Amino acid sequence: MKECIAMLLAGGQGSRLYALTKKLAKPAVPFGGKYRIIDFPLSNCVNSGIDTVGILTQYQPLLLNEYIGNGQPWDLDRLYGGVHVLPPYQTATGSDWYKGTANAIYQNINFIDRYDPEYVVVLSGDHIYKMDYSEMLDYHKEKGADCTIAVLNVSLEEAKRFGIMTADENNTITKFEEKPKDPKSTLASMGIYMFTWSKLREYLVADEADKESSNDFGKNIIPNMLADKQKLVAWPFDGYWKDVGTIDSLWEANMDLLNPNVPLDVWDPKWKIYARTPGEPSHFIGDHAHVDNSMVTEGCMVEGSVLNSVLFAGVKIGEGAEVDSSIIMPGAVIEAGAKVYYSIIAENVVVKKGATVGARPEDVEDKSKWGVAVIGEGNTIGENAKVGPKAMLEKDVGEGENLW
Amino acid sequence: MKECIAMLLAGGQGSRLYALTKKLAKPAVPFGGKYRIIDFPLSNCVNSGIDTVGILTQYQPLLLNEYIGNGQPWDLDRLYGGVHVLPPYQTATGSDWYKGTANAIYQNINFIDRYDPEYVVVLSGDHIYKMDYSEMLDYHKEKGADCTIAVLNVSLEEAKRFGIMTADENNTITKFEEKPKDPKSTLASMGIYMFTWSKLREYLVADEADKESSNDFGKNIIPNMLADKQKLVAWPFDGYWKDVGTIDSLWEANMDLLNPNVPLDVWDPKWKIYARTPGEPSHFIGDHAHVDNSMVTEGCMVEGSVLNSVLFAGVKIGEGAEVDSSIIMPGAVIEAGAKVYYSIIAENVVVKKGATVGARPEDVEDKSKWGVAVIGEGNTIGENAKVGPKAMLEKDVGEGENLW
Amino acid sequence: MVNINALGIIFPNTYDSLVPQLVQHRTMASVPFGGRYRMIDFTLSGMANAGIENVTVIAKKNYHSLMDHLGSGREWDLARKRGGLNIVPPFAQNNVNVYHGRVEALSSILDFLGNQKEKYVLISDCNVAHDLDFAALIDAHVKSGANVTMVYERCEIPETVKTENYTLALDDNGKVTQIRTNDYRNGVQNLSMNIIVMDREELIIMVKDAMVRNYVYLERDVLANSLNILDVQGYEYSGYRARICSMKSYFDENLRLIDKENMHALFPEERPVYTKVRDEAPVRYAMDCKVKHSLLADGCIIEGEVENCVLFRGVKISKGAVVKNCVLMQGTIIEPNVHIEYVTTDKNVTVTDGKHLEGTDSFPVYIEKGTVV
Amino acid sequence: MVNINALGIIFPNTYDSLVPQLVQHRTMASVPFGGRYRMIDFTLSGMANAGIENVTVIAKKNYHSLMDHLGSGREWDLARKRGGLNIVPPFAQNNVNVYHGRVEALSSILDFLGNQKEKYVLISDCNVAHDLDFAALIDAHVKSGANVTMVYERCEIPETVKTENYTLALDDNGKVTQIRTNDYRNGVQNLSMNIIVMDREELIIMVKDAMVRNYVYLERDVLANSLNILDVQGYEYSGYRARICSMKSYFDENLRLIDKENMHALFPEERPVYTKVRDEAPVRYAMDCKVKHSLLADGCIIEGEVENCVLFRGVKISKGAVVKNCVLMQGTIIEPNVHIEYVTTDKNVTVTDGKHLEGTDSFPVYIEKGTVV
Repeated sequence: MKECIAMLLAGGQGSRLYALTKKLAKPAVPFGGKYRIIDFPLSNCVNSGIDTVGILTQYQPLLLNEYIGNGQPWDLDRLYGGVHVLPPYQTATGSDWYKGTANAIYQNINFIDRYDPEYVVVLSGDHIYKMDYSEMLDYHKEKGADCTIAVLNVSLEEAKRFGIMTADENNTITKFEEKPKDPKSTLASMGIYMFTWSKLREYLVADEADKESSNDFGKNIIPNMLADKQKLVAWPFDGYWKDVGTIDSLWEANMDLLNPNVPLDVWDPKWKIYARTPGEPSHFIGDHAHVDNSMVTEGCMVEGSVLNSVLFAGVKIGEGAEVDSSIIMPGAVIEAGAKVYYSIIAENVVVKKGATVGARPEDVEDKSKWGVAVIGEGNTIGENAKVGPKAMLEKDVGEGENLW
Repeated sequence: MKECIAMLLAGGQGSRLYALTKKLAKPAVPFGGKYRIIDFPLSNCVNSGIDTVGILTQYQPLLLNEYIGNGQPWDLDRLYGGVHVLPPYQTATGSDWYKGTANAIYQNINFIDRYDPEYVVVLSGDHIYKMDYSEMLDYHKEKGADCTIAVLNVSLEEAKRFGIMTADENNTITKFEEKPKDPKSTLASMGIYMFTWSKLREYLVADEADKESSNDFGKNIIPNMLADKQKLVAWPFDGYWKDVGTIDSLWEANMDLLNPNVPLDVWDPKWKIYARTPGEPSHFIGDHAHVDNSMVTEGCMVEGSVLNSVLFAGVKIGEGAEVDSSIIMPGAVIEAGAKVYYSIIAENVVVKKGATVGARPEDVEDKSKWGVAVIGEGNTIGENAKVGPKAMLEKDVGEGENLW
Repeated sequence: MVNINALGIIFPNTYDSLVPQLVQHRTMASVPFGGRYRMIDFTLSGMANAGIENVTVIAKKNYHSLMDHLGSGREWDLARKRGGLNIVPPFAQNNVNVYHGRVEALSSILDFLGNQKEKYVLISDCNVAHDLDFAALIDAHVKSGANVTMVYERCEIPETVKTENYTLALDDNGKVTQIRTNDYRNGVQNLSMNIIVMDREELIIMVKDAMVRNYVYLERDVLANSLNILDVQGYEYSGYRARICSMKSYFDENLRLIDKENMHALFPEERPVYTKVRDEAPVRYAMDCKVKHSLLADGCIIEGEVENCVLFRGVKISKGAVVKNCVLMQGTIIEPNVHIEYVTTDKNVTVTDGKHLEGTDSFPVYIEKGTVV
Repeated sequence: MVNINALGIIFPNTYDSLVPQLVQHRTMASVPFGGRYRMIDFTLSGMANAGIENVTVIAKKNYHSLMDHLGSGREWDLARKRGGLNIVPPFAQNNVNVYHGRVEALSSILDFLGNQKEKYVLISDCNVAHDLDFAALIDAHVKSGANVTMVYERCEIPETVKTENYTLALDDNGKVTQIRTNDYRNGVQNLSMNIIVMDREELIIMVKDAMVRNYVYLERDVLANSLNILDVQGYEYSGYRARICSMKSYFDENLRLIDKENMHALFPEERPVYTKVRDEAPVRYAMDCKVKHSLLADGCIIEGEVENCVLFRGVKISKGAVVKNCVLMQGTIIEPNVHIEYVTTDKNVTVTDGKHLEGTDSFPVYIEKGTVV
């Protein structure tokens, strides 16, 4: 028996990340120099003492599967428990892809029951944050709740994009609205639900029987529980939290790591973020290199200038190259004299000599045309080619081509 | 780079095993006291020096997945390579369940390409045999074959149930027929194919493009290669081999283990069969027990009589109980005075005091009514109840009920 | 949410001297027991089952077989990146210094102890196989508010340990009022099982203080003299236990296990005993073999007659052989027509064709590892 | 299909005496090198990359840090049920007996050697970091048909090893005609790298014979005297190598690695060097830091100025500090406004606020583990 196990929803294709998720499930997108997005919830689990995690996925699971492997990097290779990737499957009576978040959990009731947990915490695979779920569980038990929802205080403007709670002075939730046009509160759901399992199980079974349901936690399970006067409680969280579902938010979250004033700290030895890493040599900083306010990791060779940027494993920055406010993913090469500004350069991209990708906002007159440029995995930007800001490239660019 | 990797087709529901595969994929069916069927091909792989295995499955994978886990019991937990369970998945452009054996491999071309193998051996998950695939590979290389098929000499009568090859004096295959009515040869395909990967890859891609194809190795890939005059070679095998796809063959293969004249030896330290085992105490043989020509394993408590039978982990045989020519799967309990003849008792079945299951053939007058009785997982046979031969039970039987 | 708040420390060599033949090539911890286990399996599995995720084994000598048995701790689910199983060989340190008492042994890991996060420490030997519920023990310790909890059993002191034991005198509240060293009285006593629970930081202070004073034994030199200032609580264990304290008791305790009740008592379903996996096939009972009242581990092949025996893994009893009242360790081969009674064989012994060998109930014969008789 | 048909044997303590400060708490094998590696990583990864699946490390002393580093061998993909990584501590055996020469060390594992299935044995020390392709070496050995193949490099003999080396005289066919012990000549010689390949069963016979004759050193006492009856072949390695044979060479070899070409030579993409994973975050370059011509391992935080340095994992360079020509091991903390040049710090050294510390090119300062300056 396990007191509490985690179910991690990693199903989304993350289509708003375009070129970055063409061959990759969103949770497997690289983040912060040596991590992938899913490392954050997984590390949170193990740091919170949760040693059993089911990962629900159906989109491009191969890389995610290989990345998770036996769970050893997260100390989740356990004989009883540990981490398990759970794709949809066929049974004697039929088969289905996951219809919605609630249905994904429903289809894996057998998996959960095997551990006979008292509590199940439902997590998303696309948020960057550090959270001690054991504190949330303590709160859940203390309040005698059926479901506890982690909430964040957002601005009234932002509230329109979230599931918004209204709670009384005891933090008991009285109302829940998905993306309200006229928000009554600023308590936004973080998509982190702590359930008493017996209760959730009951609601999942009922929800599955309802042919009208879209089998979603936010749209069905939570409203149904609320309607039945189950005890739903809001657990306020005031740390760093970011949904990295868009190019802009992914870029921002990386930049937040470089901002000493933002409370996102991956260097804290008491709350390590674990990752599966390739293991490359120490990185090399050349004679004429210049590195300022940046993150650089194993296997990098830096001979140019790197400012306000995050370099992943094995990135090469040639002499005289300039990288500013950019994210350079594993194995990418920025050749001598190339310039990369405000860009996300995906894995194994090559930016050839003298090429330019992206632009500084101050260098763009029509601000509406400015934005973060993205080069998709494995593409090559030819010598002296130019790729403008806000670009979203999924193909090679020839020598000297100008795509501004 | 890997010289040779294995792809193991474990997809089938195994519906001819009825009650035994209701909650279980066929390769996960218990066999031989402490194994499951899939342990044989997996152990063959590791004993042959193949350290990379993809398992293709889409039916009830949860138990199989848990059973395989990180592959450690088979020494297949490798940093590069190892064993991977590969269910179907969605891609940006769509998704599909595996349509046929060839399609299952086709959908995992990316997985195979990652290891850049020269050769791929395609195996089935439902055969009991010990084979050194490295000898088959040597033969394949020596012959310069595009595909080498392991073949067994069968009787003309049996030949009608197999894919049958005709080969010349160099073992080059000249003809292939699936289940011929009038077999021209007795060389039966064992469903074990060694391919040169570049060649197989080509044929998989072509086969996928052919809308008429049923995407099956035996029906499409092999005939197509033959039609194109690719070099197909038969590799004769003369060891023990059995397809355990039916109740009778499963029962027989277990009995073969007890027959000193049958060349199926799981005690050979040079070719161990590995398995994931629960780890239970030494088994206990009571004062009045009688065990003859049988296999008994960890956790068993034997106080009755066990003859020509295979007992799995944790089986209990009460005082005065009689078990003859039967297979008693993990955790089953045969209470005092109960009788079990020529039966397969699935996991966690309880046969209560004085009950009878199955019959000896000599005790049945109408031989057409005789056959192996099967009790499905978790069922209880009530006190003094009677279940006749050839039964296929998937429910409890009440006290004193007579189902003869 | 983290499991139990205690770390474990195991001494694998204690009482080695009582079974000299068995520990020629191994420690007490790695003495084979009950067909497929080693003595340490009981203590280590008990800790794992209690949710202890951080265990240190402080070895003294002969621990190569122990290292091999424990490996990375995977079988006990103690192969962890943080915590997990940690074997400390005394010679690994620069100062070649084989400690004798618990104080010296513990002093070698003070830095390590200081860096751990667990509040309590559970210390144990491994010469007793038992099914003590360590979670309940630690729980009782916490609830009692005592400084130290010592586990004891009510029994007569076996002859061989009369010169190497502690007994406890207890008041009505279970508080220890006296710790006697080498108690030689007859009759039932409160015999210490050498299992204690205490606060980690208090233990560090206690060991540091004892080192300064040149004390050697934790119980005799420190606890026994501090009963006026420390609250030391007794905790009785009354379950099944097999105490290995002589070659005779080794033989007897193995045979005593051939009993349904005793098996259930030492191997309850809710607290499994883990051990190294060895990938042996099931036992093969050949045609016309005879086996009665015995325990058999996997990998055995039985063609002859076996009665009242414990057979470890991979033992072979050939046709025509008769084996009664024996403990045969792993890989023992009994050739055809052998007759043996009251014999303990160590690993890989072969008794050749037709040999007759007999000990007695009171003096079972022991045959050394690898011997060909 | 099984990979290469050889097992590996590594001696982790050879040449310990040449770097006494570095091996106070560790073996030569566990000396940190190149920012994130230990010396043994090069030899062990080389074996793993060659497809060797069975490696024995015969430890002598101080090997606790080595055990901790190697763990179950997982990082080298050597955590296997069969074969894999096996550490043999000399004291684990009953006879407390610290061997000195290879003969005695090998004699302690003769039983083990006898039971293995591999045809060849590859034996190596680990005081040299190199990128020798062991698969090609073994291949050459097999093709040559020699009894023994010895690896050498053409170089001047470093002063410190003039009293502890073998050099080879070779004929035109690369056959070894003489093995000189403690060659002290100036000029380029064929210096043995103490890496040899030979048949496993021949090695067993050779070691048994040497034991009977009371020989100690495999090369000096056995091979050197058998060149008339054995075909011993030389195999030249001419690639990049870092030989640790003095405190000065330790410092120099670390700094010499700060070079694109040298990094590529020692860490070619096709033969990765594996090491223990430590879950450190990327290096944080704070605003206005200055870093030039350096190697940095993960987990460092850089606020000050760094030039021509090798920083190991988790080093912190505070604001206003200037660090030049230094090798700073794991966990070194340089507080604000410190100025240091030509310094090697061992693990967890702290240099406090404002301190100035300078060695010279020819005499770099060494600061012991854990020191607070």
